[in-house]
Amino acid sequence: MSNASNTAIAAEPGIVVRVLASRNLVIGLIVTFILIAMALVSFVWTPFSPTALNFAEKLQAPSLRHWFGTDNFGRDVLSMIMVGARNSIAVSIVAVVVGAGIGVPLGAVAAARGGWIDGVVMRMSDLAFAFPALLTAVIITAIFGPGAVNAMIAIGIFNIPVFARVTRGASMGLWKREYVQAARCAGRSDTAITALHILPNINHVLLVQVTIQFALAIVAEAGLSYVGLGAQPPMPSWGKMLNDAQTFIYDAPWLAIFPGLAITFAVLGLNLLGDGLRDILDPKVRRQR
Amino acid sequence: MTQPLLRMADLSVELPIGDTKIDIIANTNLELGRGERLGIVGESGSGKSITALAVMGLLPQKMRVRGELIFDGHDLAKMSEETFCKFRGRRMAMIFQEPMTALNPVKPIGAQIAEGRILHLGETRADAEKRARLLLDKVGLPAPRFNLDLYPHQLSGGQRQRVMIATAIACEPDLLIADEPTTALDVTVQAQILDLLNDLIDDTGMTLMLITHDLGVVSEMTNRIAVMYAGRVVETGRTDDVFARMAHPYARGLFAASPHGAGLMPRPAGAGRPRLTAIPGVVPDPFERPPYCTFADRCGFVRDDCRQSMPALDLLSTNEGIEHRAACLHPCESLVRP
Amino acid sequence: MISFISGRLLSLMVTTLVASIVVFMLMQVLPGDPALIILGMNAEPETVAALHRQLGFDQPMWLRYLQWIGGFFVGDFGTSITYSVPISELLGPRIMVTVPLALMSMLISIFGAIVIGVYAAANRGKIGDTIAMGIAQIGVAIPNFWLALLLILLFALKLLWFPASGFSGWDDGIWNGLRSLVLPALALGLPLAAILGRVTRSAVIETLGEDFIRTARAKGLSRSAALWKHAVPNALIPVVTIVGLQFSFLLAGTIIIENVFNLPGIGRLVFQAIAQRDLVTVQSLVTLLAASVIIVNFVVDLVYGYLDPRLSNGGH
Amino acid sequence: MRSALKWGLAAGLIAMSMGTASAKDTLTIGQTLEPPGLDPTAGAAAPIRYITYTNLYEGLVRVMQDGSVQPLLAESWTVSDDQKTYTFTLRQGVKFHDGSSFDCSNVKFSYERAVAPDSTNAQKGLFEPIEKTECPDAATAVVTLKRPTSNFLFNMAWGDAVMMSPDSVADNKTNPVGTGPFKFKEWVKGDKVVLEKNPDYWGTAAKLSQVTFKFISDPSAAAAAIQAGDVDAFTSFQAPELVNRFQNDANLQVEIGSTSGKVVLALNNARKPFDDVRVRQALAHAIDRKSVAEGTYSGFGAPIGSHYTPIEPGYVDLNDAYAYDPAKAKELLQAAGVPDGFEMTIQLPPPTYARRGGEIIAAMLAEVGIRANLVPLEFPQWLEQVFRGSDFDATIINHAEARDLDIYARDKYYFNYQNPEYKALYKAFTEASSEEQQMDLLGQLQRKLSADEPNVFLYAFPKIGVWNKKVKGLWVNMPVPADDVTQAYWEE
Repeated sequence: MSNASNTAIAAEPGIVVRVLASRNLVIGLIVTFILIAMALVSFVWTPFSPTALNFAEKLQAPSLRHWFGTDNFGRDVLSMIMVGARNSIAVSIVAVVVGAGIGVPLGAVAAARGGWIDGVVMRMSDLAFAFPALLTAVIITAIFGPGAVNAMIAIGIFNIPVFARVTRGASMGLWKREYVQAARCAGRSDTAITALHILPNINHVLLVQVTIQFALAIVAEAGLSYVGLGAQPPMPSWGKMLNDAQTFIYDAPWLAIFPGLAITFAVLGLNLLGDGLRDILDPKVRRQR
Repeated sequence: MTQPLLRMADLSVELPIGDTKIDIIANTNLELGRGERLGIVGESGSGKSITALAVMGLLPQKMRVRGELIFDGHDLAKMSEETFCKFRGRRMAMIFQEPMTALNPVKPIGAQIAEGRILHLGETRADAEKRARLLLDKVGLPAPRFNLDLYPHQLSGGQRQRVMIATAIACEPDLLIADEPTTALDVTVQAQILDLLNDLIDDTGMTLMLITHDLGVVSEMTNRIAVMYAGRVVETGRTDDVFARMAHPYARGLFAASPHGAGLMPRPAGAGRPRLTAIPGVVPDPFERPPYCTFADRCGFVRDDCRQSMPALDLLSTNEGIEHRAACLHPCESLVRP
Repeated sequence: MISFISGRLLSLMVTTLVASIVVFMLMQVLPGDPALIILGMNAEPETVAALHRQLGFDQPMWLRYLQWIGGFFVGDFGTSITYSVPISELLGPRIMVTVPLALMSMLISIFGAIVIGVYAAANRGKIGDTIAMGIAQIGVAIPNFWLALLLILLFALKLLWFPASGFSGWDDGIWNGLRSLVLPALALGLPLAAILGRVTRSAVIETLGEDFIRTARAKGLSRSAALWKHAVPNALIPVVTIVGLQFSFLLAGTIIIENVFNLPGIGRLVFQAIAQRDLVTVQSLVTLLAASVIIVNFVVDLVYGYLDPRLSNGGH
Repeated sequence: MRSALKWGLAAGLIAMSMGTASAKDTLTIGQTLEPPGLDPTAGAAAPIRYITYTNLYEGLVRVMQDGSVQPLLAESWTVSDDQKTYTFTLRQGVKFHDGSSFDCSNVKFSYERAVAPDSTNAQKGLFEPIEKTECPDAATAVVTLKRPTSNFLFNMAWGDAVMMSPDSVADNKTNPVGTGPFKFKEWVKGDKVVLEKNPDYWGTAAKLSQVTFKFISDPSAAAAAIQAGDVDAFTSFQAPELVNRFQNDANLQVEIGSTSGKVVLALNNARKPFDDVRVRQALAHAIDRKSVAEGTYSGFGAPIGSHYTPIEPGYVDLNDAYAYDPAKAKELLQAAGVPDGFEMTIQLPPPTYARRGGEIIAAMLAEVGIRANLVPLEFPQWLEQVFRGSDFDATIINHAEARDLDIYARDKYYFNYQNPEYKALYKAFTEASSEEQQMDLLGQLQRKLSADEPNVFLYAFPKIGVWNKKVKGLWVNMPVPADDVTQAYWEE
């Protein structure tokens, strides 16, 4: 009969089917793949050197030779964007790893122990949320000096409370479940329960959060380098390219357009990936569809 | 008999799924005279709520009505949404099953009761709220304990259902549809709400369409009954007549399965409390309905010809001008109760 | 209720206090000597030392903290090292830029979110929904400072509708002032509107499925009347929560956007103060910003209570 | 919405036309940075001087646009034969803006305040030679020096040596009181400082009734403001890449001048391998100063061969000393024992010339095998680490102070150049009695620096002036940080 009844009868469709069924996920995967591919290719090949100066070709509009034009030093914008992808990805990966690496254990402990530990962790994250993130990142980089590594740390610090809250929120309910209580009665340590029962059950939540934070980290890195506190020359970074472009916005608008497109493209891809993952992994969302 | 207030003629409600369409309600014929009280009974999924929603024009967006649905001379099935809005709440009103969620949590009850009058009768907010005050008194929620500015969460379930009733009768509709109005309530409260409805209908002469699976409620509240099964009316007639005969095996099974109905069933002398008898099997999925008697596969009295064709809703008798019909090739002849 | 509010106020004070300590400590480890910046490259060490004494840097750290925070809570934010004027004096005119900017972008984001979110929800599954959510998806991904550049390109350089940057001041008339804030407010507000629009859409879709919407329809309300009168007010509750959460993003956003548009607001002042090591100004402003985030979240809780009567008067 | 936009446009146009149509005796000058205060004796920031120098405050003498020293509050002076006593005859009838009158007591007060132990004068060193200041009568000031100081008059013409009144000195940061042809009207923080004509001025009255200094840090905003006529002049425009737009604008005049600022790649002479003169010379040959000037300042800065600019007296052109020659650079590196180059860091303060210059120079050094890592620093960190701490390999910085050859003679200065010959030459220069002798020694000093190349001298920091064609009397060159508007006027 109809296909609707078929899906109703069929058991959970296979993971491949579910992935392909989510338009968000497919587009997100493709965009993310292009982003990563761009970064990887830039290690072995870029159309031009992203650092070599060539005043003879400065401020050229996009052409067949320079697809995205050239900047005020005559550098090829496309090459710079390709290498800039490296920087964005690297900063974001570290920022997310720092955030998740510290935030998830904190959240898990808060959920497992409750009481004052929970209180302290949550108040600390309240406090962190009270500071405008960019401002604190600026202060942090002012203390440690600008640069990609410090940008990673500054952004990572702001990921900690996010992951702590998400982990705590998702695992609180699990601790009340019978099987967890049973494991507890059986004398399992909180650490073991967290590893065996809690984390496996919230990993889809965390995975989705990772993609969201990854996207946010790309924006944050761009913001920091835009104000001159991110990766430093000669390493190209998208945010710095935008900042440099600003004085040339009358004469060379392409300098302002392509790096911004790159950021938007990357963030869009990761957001779609996150939405798509949620579509296929989160049972609640799946039921609503 | 004068022109009925509501007449369904060959009414079907169809749901397109993919390229095909399925009938959630199939070829239903039903009339409802002014001042009548009709009970519609059936299991969940039998289509009784859909019938009510079809009358109100509040079917889920994808569902379509086929056939005639005449309300006071107007064919609701062909009516524009705009005109329908003028009927809803004004000429016909509905009380829902779940009082806890049927009221808007962020609006005071007074405003919710008055809303219909402002909309349909063009009253000012002040006039409408004055009227809402009277309505609250009428449904047993007197001032000052029950002020208009209370919010739903400040009321109990029964009180909320009273607010719902006040909202429904605010514009003095001709037809009141009550969809399981007491199911979600405590037993003690159920009786109070039913009494309230009874009194209000007596006072106003409204026509009632009561949808329930509680046979006791039907027997007390209605004078006519329609038993629905798998999207069709399988038996209809005066409440007393139907209760007395239960010509359709499904009706009989339904009765046997309910505490109220079981009490009505004959039982051997000396036997204790009657046992409730579940009907074997489940209501067929709308996708899987057979092209013959839809109850045949669950029927204890099934015969070969039951699986040949769809039985028509045949006339069994007429009592006080109301026909008793059943859609069964082999209706039960014996009276359950003399 | 009163005990609830006073409890919240207390925790608000404590959080602000902790925030102030954190900021103060950060200032102490911030490398760079404000005296050296004031005196420049030809300064003699003894001159620097003299300025240090004048600025009170020779006092112990805890004393400086207590003096500062004591004044802070009675509205005396200290004296700017760079400008030698009370910080409140620096703050005044800048608040008149940043607060209107934040409010305008907040309005843009809420208004935009409701329009796009409700539209998409009402047309759920149709092409309009897909387009609206596609736009929102892109809007979420666009960094506000880039949007700012695009807006400048289009509206200031091509169409000449708005000034590319700068702030003409309120003295030139409210309209001129607002005009210079339109593009910055759009740059800040639109990406937020996209985020909020997605939240609004799912909130409205969820409420549209509620029983009370059917009740409203049964009363005779048209689909759109039920949507606006019953679904939207309920859907606003989660939206307001997000608005509150967005406030600190908005503040962070004003900092960067004020720099893009060269607006003399708080964000630029903080930036400048950090660059000039005007430590007192930085610590006062950052603490104020943190306090305002805390306060706004508190206000959001109150608004939440107003929108959702279930929270404010607790039934019986 | 649409009509509202039109409305806004109309309102904007009206406002603009009103701005240009109004009386031509007010001037709005755009500036990149807002001063931290308006007391030039309490801070080094150049913007303080732009606004206040000769406009608000006056010293005994002043520097003219051509770099010459002219009398101001001192009508005339005599110098003793031993070059140690300066006797100034003061102008009569000079009043401060608060009405108090100026006499020798103000000279004594101002100079003694600058040398006092708790002085926070940023250029305290200028006053260091002063032994005492005496007032034989109200109209005569006698300044006695510890030793002959040939730059003394020029130094006393700096913004840091202006005359102040003890009654108003405490508030001068926010409410400046001087003797100049303009007096302070208001300061809208973050926006503008407004000066108005001083009707009681002792000398030639200012031609403008009001001057507004408006602060616009963003170059594109500044460009838009001057093209729209929101500001009449930008005397020191900071974004050279936008200049060609002004040159195409019929209403605007562009004047490329020079400041006395010297942009240098400063090297830590105490650190290996920069302690080797051949390495420093190799760096000089490896860097194409023209390209650096091109890339950082659109070629507006004139290349220099020593720590001296063409607008200062006694300038010697030493540009040919180190032609761009990577091969020569490699030879020199070989000779210095580092044939394969080396790794170094360049610390970069925030200004664009430094950050961009760093990128360009790093690329050029790479050609000769020197791997330069760029470390950008905020200005406070730069001051702390590079300037005060001397913890650096190389840095790019503009030495803005005029005639500051003395920094190479100091016992301790951040780039650690220690050369007894140079010190001796400098001592001879300060004690030289005749101008001829001074000029000769100035030449020798420049040549010595060029030969030793303690730093790689890049180019003279240009002054890009953009103003309405009808505005006259603004400075093209800027020998000292100043925005002298005392003679500015609108041509009819």
